Amino acid sequence: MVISIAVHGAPYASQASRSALRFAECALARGHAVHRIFFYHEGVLAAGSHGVAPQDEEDVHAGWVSLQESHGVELAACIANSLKRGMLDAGERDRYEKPSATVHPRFTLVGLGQLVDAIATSDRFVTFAA
Amino acid sequence: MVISIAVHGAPYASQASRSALRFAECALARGHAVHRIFFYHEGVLAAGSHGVAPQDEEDVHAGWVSLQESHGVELAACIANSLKRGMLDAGERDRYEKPSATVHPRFTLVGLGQLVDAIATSDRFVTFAA
Amino acid sequence: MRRKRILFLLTRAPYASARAVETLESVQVAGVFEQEVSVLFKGAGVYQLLEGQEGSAVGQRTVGKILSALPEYDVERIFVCGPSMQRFGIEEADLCVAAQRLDQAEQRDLLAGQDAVVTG
Amino acid sequence: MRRKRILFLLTRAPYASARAVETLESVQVAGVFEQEVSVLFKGAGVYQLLEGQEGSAVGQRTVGKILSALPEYDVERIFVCGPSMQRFGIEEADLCVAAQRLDQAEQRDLLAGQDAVVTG
Amino acid sequence: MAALHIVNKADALPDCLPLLADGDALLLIEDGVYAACADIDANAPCHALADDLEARGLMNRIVNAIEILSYDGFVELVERHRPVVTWSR
Amino acid sequence: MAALHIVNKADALPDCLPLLADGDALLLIEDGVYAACADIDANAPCHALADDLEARGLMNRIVNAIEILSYDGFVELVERHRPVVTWSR
Repeated sequence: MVISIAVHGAPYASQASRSALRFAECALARGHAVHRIFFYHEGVLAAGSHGVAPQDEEDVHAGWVSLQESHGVELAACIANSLKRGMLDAGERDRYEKPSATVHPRFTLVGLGQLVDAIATSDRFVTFAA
Repeated sequence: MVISIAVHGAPYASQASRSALRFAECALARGHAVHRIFFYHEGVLAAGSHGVAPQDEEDVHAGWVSLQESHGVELAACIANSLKRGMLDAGERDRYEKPSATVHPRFTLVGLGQLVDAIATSDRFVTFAA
Repeated sequence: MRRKRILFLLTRAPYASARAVETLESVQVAGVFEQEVSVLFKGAGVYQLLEGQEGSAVGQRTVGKILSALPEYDVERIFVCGPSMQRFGIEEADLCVAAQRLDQAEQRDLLAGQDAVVTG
Repeated sequence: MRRKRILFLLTRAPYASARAVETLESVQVAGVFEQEVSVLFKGAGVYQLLEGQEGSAVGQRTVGKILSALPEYDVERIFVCGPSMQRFGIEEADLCVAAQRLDQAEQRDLLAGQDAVVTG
Repeated sequence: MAALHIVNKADALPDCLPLLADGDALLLIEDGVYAACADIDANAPCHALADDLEARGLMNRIVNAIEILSYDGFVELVERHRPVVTWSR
Repeated sequence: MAALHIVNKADALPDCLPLLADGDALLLIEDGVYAACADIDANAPCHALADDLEARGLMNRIVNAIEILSYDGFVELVERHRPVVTWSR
């Protein structure tokens, strides 16, 4: 079965990112294809590469990066929602002349068409709300 | 009268930052001393220098910077809450070997003692919650 | 792209956050991509439909204006929860766009036919 | 530093966000700085007091343990809203720390004597 | 001195109302202003922030004796009350 | 196919309950699990996520016939239902 997932809440502000990560790991373990994780609204903040997680708490950003590295799952952050929240990849850094990218390279910034595509392409679409 | 203000919500996720900015501007206009704006919880995200505000919406981050430049108001973000959310000044960038600072230089990262000090030093303490 | 039945379930009031505006942007895109789009305003989401909004008063875009433009994106199936309107004392005359009022049974039927639901 | 009467008003359940933990960190600091600290758990905030929490199940610190350590920071005035406990079906025996139960009139008196209130 | 109670979500009002004491004031801001559209059983003067009412299209939907304030009026309320208590959800 | 209703805030449950149809299932996660501590008048099987119950100290406070699930059980529910509807506030 092909599953896509939306994440609406930021780490620390909501459990959405961690709940979605656990769900995605488990869906993969059960043999499903996780087509795309779409980070939307505050959810895009999980893509940030500058955070320093407290030592006594789970690092959800690192969990996403690790999931991508081991399973090739697409981590797609809404580009419009990312830009206004300071989440920039190298291309947007150049376009807006900011000093650095802030998004981890395992995440990609995409348009809302990729949200619609994820829904159209998948058998199931599961939202983790803020 | 000496007033300090706490901001708990992030721009775009809540109105807290904009409401607090308007309140601070108006308090200054009425002749009060605004001692410190303390950015707490998701509120610290207002300090980020990488955001690109939509053209048809108010840029609250720019509003804070402008308030600081024109009135010298202290913009203090909780350092512990900032670090985990990827808000780093030059010192924290170096300490954690990140590629760049993400906090605008008009903001300072401070400990929670500065929240208590703001309360102890001010005649009024007003919280703008998420 | 395959054509799916997608329901956007809008349950939050506008302006306290950017959520309403950001969700409506995906409604527009789903319309452009020729999906079978429905929109249901429910709970505090019905406040998005109130006439007379003026987002500039809080530095934001006006949600009511974005809603009025949805037909340009081929989004025509706009529904509102009747019990929620009643709870908040909102009449049909108070709405800024024409939305079909659904009771609970009709909302159940609407949900049952969907391939996916996007929560706003 | 001047000594002020500061009330921390904790109204949110733990774990859905970091808010409870982050607020309790400022309660500790206020205690260390010898402020006259009171803490009131109210509404969904009373869930912070439930015994048997285990934050590691969701990758977080355990709020109940942070609460139990508050006396080490000279924070002794810990109150809980009686009507909120009743609403959520929580008895005194369910709490992980000793908190003095206040009715509405007692909470009014508590508020009236404060210099500042920090909302959690 | 009496307290100012700021409510920024209508759902937070029920927690706040029983704690209003003599001389206290109530101020609705942000999503708290939706509470101005229904009866509020408060033994304190009620105010609501104009910007937030206007954004939401509520200027003509207010019931009750609620005073509409600018930010200037907001600051004035803060001058006259202590502590300032914020109620949220 | 019937729907899966995910509730992540207890306050969102009243919006959801009237829309449960025959064959639908209800899953409480995150702050939604607090609803497992009171009667739920649902004409659908109710589930709650173990991690979220355990974190909050609720394992011994559940009333009713609520099935406690791991994430594995969560994925299985998603396999058997469409659409998946998330209710929040």
